[in-house]
Amino acid sequence: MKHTEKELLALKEEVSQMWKLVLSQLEKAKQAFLNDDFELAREVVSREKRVNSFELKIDSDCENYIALYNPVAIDLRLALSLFKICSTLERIADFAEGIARHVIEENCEPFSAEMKTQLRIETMFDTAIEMFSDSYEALDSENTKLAGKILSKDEIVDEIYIHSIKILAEAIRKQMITAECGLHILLVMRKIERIGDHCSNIVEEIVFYIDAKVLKHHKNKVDI
Amino acid sequence: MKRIFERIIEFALIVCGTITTLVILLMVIFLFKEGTGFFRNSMVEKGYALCVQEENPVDELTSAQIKQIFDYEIENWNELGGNNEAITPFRLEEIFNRYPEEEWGENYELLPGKLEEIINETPGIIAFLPVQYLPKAKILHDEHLLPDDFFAGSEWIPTATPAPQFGLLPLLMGTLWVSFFAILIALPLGLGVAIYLSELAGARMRQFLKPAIELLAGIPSVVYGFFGLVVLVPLLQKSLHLPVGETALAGSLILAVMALPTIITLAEDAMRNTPQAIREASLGLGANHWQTIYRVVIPYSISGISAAVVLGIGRAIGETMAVLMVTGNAAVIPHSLFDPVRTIPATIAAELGEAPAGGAHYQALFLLGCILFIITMLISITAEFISKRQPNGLG
Amino acid sequence: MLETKEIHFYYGAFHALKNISMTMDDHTVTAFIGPSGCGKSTFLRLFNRMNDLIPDTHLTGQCLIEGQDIYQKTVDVTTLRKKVGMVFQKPNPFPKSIFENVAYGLRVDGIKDKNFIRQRVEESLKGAALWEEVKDQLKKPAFELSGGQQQRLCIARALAIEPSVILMDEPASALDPISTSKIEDLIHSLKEKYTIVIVTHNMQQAARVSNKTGFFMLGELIEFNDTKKIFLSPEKEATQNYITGRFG
Amino acid sequence: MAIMQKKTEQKIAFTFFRSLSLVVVAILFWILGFIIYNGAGVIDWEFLTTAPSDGMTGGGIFPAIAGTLYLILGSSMVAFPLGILSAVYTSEYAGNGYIIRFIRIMTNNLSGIPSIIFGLFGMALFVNTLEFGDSIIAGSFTLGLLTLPLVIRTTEEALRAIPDTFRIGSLALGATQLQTIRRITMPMAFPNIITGLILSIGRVSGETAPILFTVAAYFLPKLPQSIFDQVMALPYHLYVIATSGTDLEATRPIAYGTALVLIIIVLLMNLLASFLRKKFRKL
Repeated sequence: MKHTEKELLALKEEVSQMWKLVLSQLEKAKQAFLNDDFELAREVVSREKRVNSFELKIDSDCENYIALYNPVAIDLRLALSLFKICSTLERIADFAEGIARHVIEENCEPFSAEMKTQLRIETMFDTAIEMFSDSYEALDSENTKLAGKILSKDEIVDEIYIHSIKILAEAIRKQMITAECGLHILLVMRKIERIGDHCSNIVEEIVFYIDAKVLKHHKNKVDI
Repeated sequence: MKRIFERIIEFALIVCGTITTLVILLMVIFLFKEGTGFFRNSMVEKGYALCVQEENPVDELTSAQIKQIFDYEIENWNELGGNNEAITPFRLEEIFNRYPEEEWGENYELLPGKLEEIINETPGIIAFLPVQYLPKAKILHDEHLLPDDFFAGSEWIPTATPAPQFGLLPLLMGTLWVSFFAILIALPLGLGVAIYLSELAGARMRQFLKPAIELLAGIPSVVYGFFGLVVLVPLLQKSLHLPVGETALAGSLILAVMALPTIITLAEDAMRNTPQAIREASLGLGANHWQTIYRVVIPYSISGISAAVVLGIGRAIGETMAVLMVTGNAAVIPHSLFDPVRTIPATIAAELGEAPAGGAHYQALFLLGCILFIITMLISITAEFISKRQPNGLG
Repeated sequence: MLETKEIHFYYGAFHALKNISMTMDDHTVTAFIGPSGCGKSTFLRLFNRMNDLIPDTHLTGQCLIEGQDIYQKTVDVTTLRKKVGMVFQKPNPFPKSIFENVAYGLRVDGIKDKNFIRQRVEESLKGAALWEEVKDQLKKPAFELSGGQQQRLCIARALAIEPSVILMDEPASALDPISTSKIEDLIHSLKEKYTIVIVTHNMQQAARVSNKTGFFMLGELIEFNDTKKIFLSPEKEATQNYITGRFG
Repeated sequence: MAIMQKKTEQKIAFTFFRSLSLVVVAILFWILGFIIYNGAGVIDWEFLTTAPSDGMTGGGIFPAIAGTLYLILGSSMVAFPLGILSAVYTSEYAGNGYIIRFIRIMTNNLSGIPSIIFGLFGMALFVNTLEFGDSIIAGSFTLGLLTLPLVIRTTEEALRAIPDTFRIGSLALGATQLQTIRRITMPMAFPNIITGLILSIGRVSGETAPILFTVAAYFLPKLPQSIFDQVMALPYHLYVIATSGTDLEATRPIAYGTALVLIIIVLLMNLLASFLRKKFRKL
């Protein structure tokens, strides 16, 4: 294998390491939130530093790769995609940390299981995580067929989020939960919704890398 | 071990280089030593002297005057700045007619006495006598040969007695005459062929012509001479109704053929060196092939062509055998192309065998060698100088 | 380890290298870049004393290989050159067979053992990534190889005498891009065993193959640093101008 | 109109050059043809292997052929080693010092010096000063000196034609300069050197002027016993019987035969040289 290819593969490998780390952060944040697990939440917060250092490392490797090897065509698209994906991953990890911090900082009563089902919060978590791991799958297998599936999942996430506002407003009005706690939950759900958006961005980058198509700000991206 | 071996070889190489240089230097030194020795010879043949009466006011004569006296061309002393008195040249042999052999004494010890008598008896006498029998009489001051006698002398009669004539002019003129006409003939021919070869000839024609010209250069000069002798000389004699066919013209023709390969090869090389870009530029401006040749190629390569011509002259001047065989070898200043002439190299070749080593004649031939050496040296230096000049725009 | 201390070099009166001190570690690739006539090739040639061949040159300062000053009188130039191999700009195989080209250095060294030579030739050709292409035609004249193959043959030729340092003077500038990238890959694999110093006109090449890069200008070493540093954030403005093409 | 004129001009000029070339070729064929036509009938085995007889009017030219071969051999032994080694020294070792430049100028100009001057020098040095007398050794030295510049020049040119990259490549592999010369430079220059040597042999075999006074004998039926003996030589023999024979009618055929033999030698040398050149080029 050529030397330059090796360099690029190493870069890709680093990104997938980071991906796995962020995925586990997400999973743990979900568990911590759903089970009100303080320990797990703290773990997520403390591991955020690792994600950040990962980002710095990949950033500089990307810079070096571009500076030294002057990549063109697919190599250049991959390097640029990885560069952007890397910062997106860091954002997603930030959200995971944010969710974990909610778990640690709020003093709300754990809300009822009925409420949880009504809010479909677990589904939302799962969908977002699925999107995230599917987009990894798409990058790893360089398969853009998954893109449409992932983007359509984002609509589910959005729908759950919009729906949750009504449910939470209703619950606060009925004083089933305190307004403060309700807002906290909304913020968490808002973060999950953002994770979904970021996953969409990642997918767009992957499509740019593999098919050299720009999907950003397109209306009908789901049709891909 | 290996080191030492290498050092030895390197040393051997240096020695070889040095030997070569030394040999070359030695050659020049030898030539000039022998050649300049010529001027240390006296005018009168070695071992002889010229005597006149004590009263004779003339102290010295030039070499040419001595010769004219003994050829009876000068008959009165007043022509030489002396008294009005007829000159009586006297050679030792004439004594045989005057005195019987018994009177000379056992070992010719009486001979000087008798000679003195004769000198005293004959007022206008000039006697050419061997030094060992010299009588008491006025001995003419015997000058060394002067550069004037050699460089401005118009006669080459090395065997004349008592004063051999070593005049360079007839030989030099002969050489230049023959070479000049040779180049006059060879130049258009050679340049024409060079142009043809470098500009017009196709690959197959070149493949045929180049070896042909190499062969022309390779034919030994003695073969050219032989060919000239048996073909050219009778042909010239018959067709031009000459008394003899061995003339300067025959020499020039043969030399022209011999100088051709030099001129053709060098001029062609020079023309081929014209960059293709320049030719294309000319053709691209609408000049045709011939215009490109004479307006671009020839001006560009003019220095190389001139060098070729100069070296061709050099070849012609130095050529010996062919000229020796066809020019008739008369050492007189030529007046027309149809006179026999004699060139410097031919003189050396023809006479060196007869000249006793170390004598004036021998050294005169070496001096001729020096002259030839200097001429050819000048020619090669000129050629080198010309060919090194960069082609300029002035053409 | 190669080291120079306050090197000054003159061609006649021309001051070609000015006060150059640097250190190159073992098993690294060091590249020299800079505009034409900046002295980078001259500097490269110091290490196997190829500049000795040019008359009227003059050197001050020290040039050390593994701590030994190679310009001392006691140093044998041929021994030095066996230790410091060199590859030139244009491939220059000898007009001999492929085999004899590689064996040349050994034969010159006085080695007669045929088996040893054959083995070493094979190793060297493998080391130069040429063995697979030529193993069936070792008797063929080297001139019949392609340009890139010839250059790898020249590298193999240099490897055969087991140098510890390999100097490369624009080894790929006469080659097409495919051959160039083969040579570059080869340089990467050679790094494991040898210390490599390469001069190149092609900045990207320096970036691709080297660990450290030195930028020369007008006989001075302007900047010497990690290649990544040089190409991402050079310290000197001159370096920046040169590598970004804004030079001059 | 102007174009037509230009075209005619070109046509005339080119026809002129073409015909000049034909003239030169015609001259060559005239000379060769004449000598071959007249000489071919003379040459037979006997002509080549017997000595002249009947006051040079009969017999063959064997001693002259043998003498020329001796001279070729002798002069080669002088000029080849000295010339080749000198050229190696001047082109591979020596720098551009004054001495080297002087040698180079000397050898360059020396090749333009007329052969008769070599004859003069040979006679003065070898025959008279060193007292070799008219002998093979004096003649060989003289002819050797004559070809020395030629040998040096062709060798130098051959060596200089080899690009420096090969030398540098070899030196960079730790070869010494001598090893480089022996294993790289000389083998590469060899074809050109050898053709130069062959052509110089061709030249030696035809030279007359330098041997006139150093070696050549007018008539000597026996082969030489030592290198201090005189020999006959082909070119001198031709000169003598062409110009000073007693019976021109009887000696003419012998002269033709001798001339033809000389030409054949030169032709053979030229052919050999061009054959070798082609053969080596293929390698």
